[in-house]
Amino acid sequence: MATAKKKVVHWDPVDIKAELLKKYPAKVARKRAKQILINEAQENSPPSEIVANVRTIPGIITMRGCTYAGCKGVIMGPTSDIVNLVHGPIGCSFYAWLTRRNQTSASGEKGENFITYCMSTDMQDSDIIFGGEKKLAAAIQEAYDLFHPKAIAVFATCPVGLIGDDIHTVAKTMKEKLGDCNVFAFSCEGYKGVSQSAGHHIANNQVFTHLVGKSETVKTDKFKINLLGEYNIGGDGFEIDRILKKCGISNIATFSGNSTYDQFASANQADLSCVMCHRSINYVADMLETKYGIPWIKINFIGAGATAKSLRKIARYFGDQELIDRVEAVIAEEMPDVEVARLDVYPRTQGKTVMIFVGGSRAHHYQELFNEMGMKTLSAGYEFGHRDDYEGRHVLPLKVDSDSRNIEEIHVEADPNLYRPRKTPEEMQALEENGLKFKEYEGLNPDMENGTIIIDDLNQYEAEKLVQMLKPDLFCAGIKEKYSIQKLGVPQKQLHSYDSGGPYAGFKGAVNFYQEIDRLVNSKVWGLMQAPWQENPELSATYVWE
Amino acid sequence: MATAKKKVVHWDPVDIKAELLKKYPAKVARKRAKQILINEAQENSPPSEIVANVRTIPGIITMRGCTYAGCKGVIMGPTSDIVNLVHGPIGCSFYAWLTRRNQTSASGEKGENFITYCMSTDMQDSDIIFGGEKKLAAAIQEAYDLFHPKAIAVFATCPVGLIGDDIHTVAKTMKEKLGDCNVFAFSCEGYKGVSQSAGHHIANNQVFTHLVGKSETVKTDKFKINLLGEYNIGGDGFEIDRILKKCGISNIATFSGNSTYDQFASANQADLSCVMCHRSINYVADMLETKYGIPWIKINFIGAGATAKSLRKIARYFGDQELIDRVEAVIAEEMPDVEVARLDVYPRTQGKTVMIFVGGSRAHHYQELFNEMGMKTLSAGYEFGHRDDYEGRHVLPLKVDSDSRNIEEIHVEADPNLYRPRKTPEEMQALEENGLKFKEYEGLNPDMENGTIIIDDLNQYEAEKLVQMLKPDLFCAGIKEKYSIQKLGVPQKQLHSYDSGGPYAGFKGAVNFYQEIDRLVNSKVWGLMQAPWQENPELSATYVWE
Amino acid sequence: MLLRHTPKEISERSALMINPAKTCQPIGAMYAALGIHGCLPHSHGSQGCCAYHRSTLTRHYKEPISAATSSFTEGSSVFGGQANLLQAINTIFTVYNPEIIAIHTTCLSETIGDDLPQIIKKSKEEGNTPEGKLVIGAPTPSYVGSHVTGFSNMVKAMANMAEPAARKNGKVNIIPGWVEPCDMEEIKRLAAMIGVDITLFPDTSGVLNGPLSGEYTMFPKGGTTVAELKGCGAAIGTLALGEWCSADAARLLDTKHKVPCRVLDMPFGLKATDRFIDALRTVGGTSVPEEISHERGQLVDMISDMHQYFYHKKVALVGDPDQLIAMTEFLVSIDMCPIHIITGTPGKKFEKRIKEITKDVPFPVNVKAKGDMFLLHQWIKNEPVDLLMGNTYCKYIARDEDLPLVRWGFPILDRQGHQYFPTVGYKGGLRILEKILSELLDRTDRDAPEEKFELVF
Amino acid sequence: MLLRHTPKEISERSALMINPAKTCQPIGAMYAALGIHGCLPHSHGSQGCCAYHRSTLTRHYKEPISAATSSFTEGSSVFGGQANLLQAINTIFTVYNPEIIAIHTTCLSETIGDDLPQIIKKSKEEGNTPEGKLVIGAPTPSYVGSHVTGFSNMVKAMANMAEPAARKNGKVNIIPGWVEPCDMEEIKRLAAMIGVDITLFPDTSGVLNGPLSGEYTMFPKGGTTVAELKGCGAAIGTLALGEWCSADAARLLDTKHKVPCRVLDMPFGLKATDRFIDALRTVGGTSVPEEISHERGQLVDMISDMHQYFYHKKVALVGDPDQLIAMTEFLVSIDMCPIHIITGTPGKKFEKRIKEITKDVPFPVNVKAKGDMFLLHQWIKNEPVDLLMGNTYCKYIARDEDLPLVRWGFPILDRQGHQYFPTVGYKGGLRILEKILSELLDRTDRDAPEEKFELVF
Repeated sequence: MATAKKKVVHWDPVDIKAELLKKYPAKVARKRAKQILINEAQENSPPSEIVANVRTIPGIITMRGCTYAGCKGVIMGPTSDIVNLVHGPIGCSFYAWLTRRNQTSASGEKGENFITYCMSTDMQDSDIIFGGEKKLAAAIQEAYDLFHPKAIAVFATCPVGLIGDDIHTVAKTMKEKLGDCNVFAFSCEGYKGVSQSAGHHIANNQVFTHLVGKSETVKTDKFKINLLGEYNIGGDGFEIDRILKKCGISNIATFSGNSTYDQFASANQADLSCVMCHRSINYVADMLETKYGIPWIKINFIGAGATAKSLRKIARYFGDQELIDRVEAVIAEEMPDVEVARLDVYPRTQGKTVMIFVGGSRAHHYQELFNEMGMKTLSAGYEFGHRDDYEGRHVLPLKVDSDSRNIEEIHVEADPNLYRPRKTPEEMQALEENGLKFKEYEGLNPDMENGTIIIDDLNQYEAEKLVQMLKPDLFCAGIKEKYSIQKLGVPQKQLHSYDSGGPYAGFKGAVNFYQEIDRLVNSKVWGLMQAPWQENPELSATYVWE
Repeated sequence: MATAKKKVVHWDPVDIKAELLKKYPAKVARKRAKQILINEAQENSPPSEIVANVRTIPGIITMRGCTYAGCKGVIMGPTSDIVNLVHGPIGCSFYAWLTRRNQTSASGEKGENFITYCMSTDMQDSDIIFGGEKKLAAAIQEAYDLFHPKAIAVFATCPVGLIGDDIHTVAKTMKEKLGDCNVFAFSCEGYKGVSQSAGHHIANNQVFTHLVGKSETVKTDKFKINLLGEYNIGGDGFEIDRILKKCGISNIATFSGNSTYDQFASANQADLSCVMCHRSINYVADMLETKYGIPWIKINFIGAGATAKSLRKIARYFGDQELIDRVEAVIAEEMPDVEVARLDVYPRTQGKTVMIFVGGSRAHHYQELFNEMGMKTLSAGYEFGHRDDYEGRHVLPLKVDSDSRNIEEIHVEADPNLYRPRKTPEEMQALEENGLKFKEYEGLNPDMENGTIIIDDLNQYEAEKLVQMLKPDLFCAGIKEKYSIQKLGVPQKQLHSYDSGGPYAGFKGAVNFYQEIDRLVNSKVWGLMQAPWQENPELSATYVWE
Repeated sequence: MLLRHTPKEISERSALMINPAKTCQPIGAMYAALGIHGCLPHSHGSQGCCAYHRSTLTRHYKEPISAATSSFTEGSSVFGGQANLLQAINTIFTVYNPEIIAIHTTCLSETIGDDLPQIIKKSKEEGNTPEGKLVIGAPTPSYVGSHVTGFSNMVKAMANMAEPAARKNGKVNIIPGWVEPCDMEEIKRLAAMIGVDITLFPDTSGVLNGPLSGEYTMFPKGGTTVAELKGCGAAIGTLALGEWCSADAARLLDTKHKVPCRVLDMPFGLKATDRFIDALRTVGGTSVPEEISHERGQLVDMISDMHQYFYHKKVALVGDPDQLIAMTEFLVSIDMCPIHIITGTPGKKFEKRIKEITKDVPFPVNVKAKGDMFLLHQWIKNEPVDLLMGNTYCKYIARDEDLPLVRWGFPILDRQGHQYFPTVGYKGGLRILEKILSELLDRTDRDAPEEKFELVF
Repeated sequence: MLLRHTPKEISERSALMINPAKTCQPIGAMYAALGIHGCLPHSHGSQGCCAYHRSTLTRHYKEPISAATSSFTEGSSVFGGQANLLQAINTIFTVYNPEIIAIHTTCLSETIGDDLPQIIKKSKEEGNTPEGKLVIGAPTPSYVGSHVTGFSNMVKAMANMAEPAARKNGKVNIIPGWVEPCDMEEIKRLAAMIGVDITLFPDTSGVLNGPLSGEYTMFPKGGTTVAELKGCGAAIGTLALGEWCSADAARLLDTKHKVPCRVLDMPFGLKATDRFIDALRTVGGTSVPEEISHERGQLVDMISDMHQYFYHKKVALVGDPDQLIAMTEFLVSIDMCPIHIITGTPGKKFEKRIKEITKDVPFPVNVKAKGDMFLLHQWIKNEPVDLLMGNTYCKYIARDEDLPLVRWGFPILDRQGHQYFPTVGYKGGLRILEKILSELLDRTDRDAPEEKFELVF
């Protein structure tokens, strides 16, 4: 195995940081220095500050994508019964065509599932010159005539904003014209913001504005929650729903894994919002509380322990003894298999090291699983996180800069008819005092060891340096990073959209993950990289014949 | 197309014969000269005599196989519910494993089908030295214990005869021991006779001795026939049975395509034997008549016309008006589709030429189909035919030579209880006078044009010469000949066991055959054999740029 | 059903494209640029473009794809992307130190109207571009043509690197078009066997089918060198393989440097390879070695051996124009029947050429440029086929319609082999036939009733 | 069910072989003899042997297989086959005029006890064998060993043609064993790249993968020439690939001509190819060129890229000892789990070697020499697998048990490609992986519930 051969290396984090910055032009180095943090024990206050959610330096080979990717790809992509229509040249729609492994089971009442369709207005130069509104309207009509969907979502790509197509008016007009189809649009041009993150925000706003609260059907279940920021990659959501169902908790709306129109539309009827991916969805959580009075808590179903903890939090919130007992029973029933799997791989995984550079929350969540396997996270960071994802929400509000300024903040207030506080202030306080924190997220940093290196918006160059210096046993990032890392003889696991496998959430997911990581860090292939004549090139004087 | 380019060649048959013999050593040439016949118009009597069923010259690359192949491979191979056990080294059994395309539908009452199994005693040197009888007995026991078949047939390969294993006694002993399993053996060592033909004869004898007449069940259908010498290659037998059934004729026993134990055992109950492949099965036909009084006629279901003719012969034999009408109705119903297919290909096939060197009857039968397509047979011959297959049964009996002498002729006489003439001598005579010939086969020669070349036991060398001289559009032989012919740019069709496709018998078979031959002689590939630089090698002074 | 909403009835669509058979220009430009040795492709637009192109190429090749981006923000979109590009060039040369940067534009920068040549010039003047380093650019507006157009535009930009030549160097330029790394390798092998000294560009062999050895280098050994590209003007001629992919570059060399050219079909299948080989030996004034005739003969041999399985089988094809033209001709030459042929790339010439190639096919033939897979699927529903050939997205149609699928074209995201085993040339033809056969015969084996289950094909 | 009578319960069989995983010696001898240039193989036995061997080889290669027979009759079986053989030799040289006739015996002539060397000698004396022409013979009793033994015996007879050499000629003998024509070509390509001058025997490349050009020649260009074989004694050493196929010939050269030898595994898969390449460069005193390391790295790369699909997949294998040993090692090296391994060829050494290779496989492993496919099928019924690898006869098991099948070994009667695309060496390894993957992933695609149907693998 590669690990067997591996020489142990001792690097001082300070030297590592210096090494990472050494080659940069001065200006770049100064900027990056603020985004590379050597984690300190939290007692010495003030905890060190990291710069995040800022522009990537042009020319840097970044891991980041664009606003369109965050809006269409991440948030709206996983919905099954809404027709997603991309207004722009063909590329943006093509690249987002089934390329994320968010699974859908066509659970809409008519079994609609448009996930396999890639729809675009395929803008041509004439549209750029004369405007594309007519073509957009025609495309919406054609989509309606072919599919008769409940809703059509329109997404703007870069040129649309520049040429001034008013997609919202087109959407509004078509909605009225069609009558039985909700048409709405997203101004998620790729150049907005500094990463996918802006796209999440834009998606949050429009979904909240055009979908939430639009359902007539009344949800009557006893323990109703929304699951926010879960995208059913590799079937994570299926596993979570399995567990919730087993506990008697009704997840009436997932934002947005395997979601349906009706789920979004009913979200306002939940009694609790549970936030998985804090970065991509906390806006909706806040708005749901402000407008409808639904409190939210941060939960995490990545990791068996974390899953148990999250279930207990939900039960505690509802405070129903039967539910609390049910949850304990489920945990007691599920954990043994998890432990068997964990103990099987543990001897082969413990002591191994990992680096994680993904998402706005995943780089944090997955450390739970690695801890369970006895693997240490040497370095981590987000691709599109904000300061609060690192340092915790106490740093909010963050100061607005020239990029974030352009991302619309919609103003929401309590709904005159529908606002209904789920708990009295007293109840809330009691729960808080019992350790159930609302609207709280402590961020990544506190959970990482002293001296580990936290890096925001890591890039190709720094990733290579890090791996060469620290020689981790595993590196977690995205598809673009996969093979440059593996060329170095270090296995890479994709943790945005898993390269393969899953689910990794919940109890069964934990088992899958243990086995997948065991496979990766113990694969024979890393021991095959050298040919015999490379290992000892000198020619033995005479060949040893029989 | 190759044919397009083909220069027309005019060869005098006499020169062709000379050319074929030229290269041979004198002794060989003398022998081969007697097996190469220039066909003469039948008026000049005596019709010329051909030497057939004689030894192949050692060293000649012959198309022929061995006695084992004729017995196990051809005759017994197609039976579905009899376990065929080969006593000998592994090879003989391995090579006969599913390599002929005789299809079986597992029609035995318990749905047995052993066709996919290859069973052998896998003789080792110790068996050769100390004898293999014990091992054979043990193998029979193991086969019985595993499969509990109705019957087990044992086949001897070369060494068995030499080392003197008495397989018949072993079979007899085991039959008695097992009680409910008929065990019998075939002394079909490969060195016997001069070709597969000896194997057919040996198989005929043993099947007649050990199987025919052994059935208790009484066949009560009205018009019962045996179909002799049909092996269901590519499903030919399925198509023939479809037609017979449609006509109301019951084929109670096929020898031996898709046959079952019970069919063989009931053959004595038929009222007419219809002989397809005269060469391989006429022995059984004769014995059925001698012992049970069942007359036999030669029929042929290869070719739509021949099929109609054969059906009419059968109907005429039974002399039942209803049957006669039914047969006419069936012909009237089937022929239109055949005609449509024939007229579709005709413009593309007529005038094309073919050579056929297969079997003991097929080289004759398939000329029917080629005639229907307007294709002329330039040359033909048998691989293992006898003089009567060429010249007709009037040449019988043939003088016995040192090779045929060793093939047992079993003596059969009328069965005291079961002999029952199906027709009175008067009826027979009346039918004869009406042109229904019994025990008659005119052979290949009369059906071939004047000046065509008839060659017995054609070999690799002569085949290549013939093709080069006469440049036929199609050559029909077996798998061993296929690619040497095709290398010459002439398509080859396998007509022993079809290389692919079928059925080619009956009405639907004719349609298949028309289309297959159309494909072969008109394939674009024969026009692709030359590269441009081979067609004009000289370099044009300057390349023509745009 | 995976594509459960696709109706059999075909309705006219004027504005909506569904399940495209093309993507946008920049990815083609990026792929082409990777065929220059020591080149870092650069996407002048938003981060997303670059991310998407890298991801798609990575999934297709299972190899690292390095490319930089101008990371446009709202600001740059308003004030223009010059500042970003200048900084990008500086950052790239400082941090990654490539030989050359190949910039392509995007719908964004094209809509804004950034002047690439001027910015590249400015960068040089400002010393942003170090001595001896090169920056080239190609306009690749996503709202014109397709990924094929973008490829062609970048190849043209490479041809544009050619320098005036006093005298010919006896070499022949070969522009292979959008084929796989192994195909480019195969073209070089064939040329070497014929004894013609060539410059192949682009050449992604060695770049996108690299080894795993424990080392990572952003700029592997492969690729056409800058020096070779500069020398293209001295060639005695250019063979451009594929009208859509390669003709523009060839014609530029003709006009600019009087290097005569000939546009041939891509060498897929027997006849197209024949024409390529024959052209090469004629241009080079050499003769075709026995080994090549031998390889050719092997291909003809397999066609004849397996002809009964190809004969009159109906095929639906989707892909890019140059590839489709050659493949359709190949299928027709082995008596298969391509009856539905779609490309997403525009071009009436395409439809004309296909109609010509398929004129003797005994069934009605549907062909469309600027079509999409939604239409192809509808065609198939109306007139079923025996085989489907196209990129990985075809697997959804194949599963719904229960069709054998030969993966062919771009992108192939779910199988391996395309980066290692050529489909051009005669050996490539053998591989194509092997794949077609294994799909058809697997199906025969699957569907055969037991009595017709065959041991020998 | 095609094999409906095969029970799950396994019962001891001492006398009955069912669905063999071997055939008899002569066919191996015939295949080996076709690897000599200008050679006509001759079967000294009944017509049927020759007919059967030619048919089987023809179906496997879709090529003409020429071979003659002594056409034994009952008479010759009683009085011995000398007369037939003498006449045969005369006929063959007169009519077909080969350079050399390679005779192998059969169970018949062996049981009779015909003395081959004596008859060959007599033929020469009687002028039956023209000047400058050669006749060699190999004893291949069908009731000993298997087709592999027969191959080895004929290869040994080739080695026996070596003539005493005054001085070494600097060449290395490579005995490839029973591999495909393209594999032999590949071994020559690798040796040439390493710069070692070799004599490869037998060499069926160019003989059994010939072109279709409108001409037929019974003796194509390919094959090891008689001169080369005579020169084997002057080699500096012999690398024998495969204990069962090649060791005897190598050791004969050692004893007879003091040509030292080393028996290696057949170069299937990464490690066996490593050992072969390393041996070759060491023997030749050369160094391994970058291209080969590159090919190697590509193979390692694909293993790492697709590892998740190989990992812990259970495989059943049937074939010949040398091939199985190398393939089993390859599968284990990519973390697959070969759990049922059968050869029909005898040899306890085989079972020992396989057990050693599979000792760390996390499942119980069944291995048997002198086994048959009936037993393999029963093993599978008792412990199912994810993949089956073996010759065409495996398709009956594959269909009954609904298993993915990679066709590999001899004979392959129902698919194309084996004669053209090597499976030895690193490129061969890539091909093997491609085939395994496409079988496994086709199955995944077929069985995936709609929500888990994947675009990317």
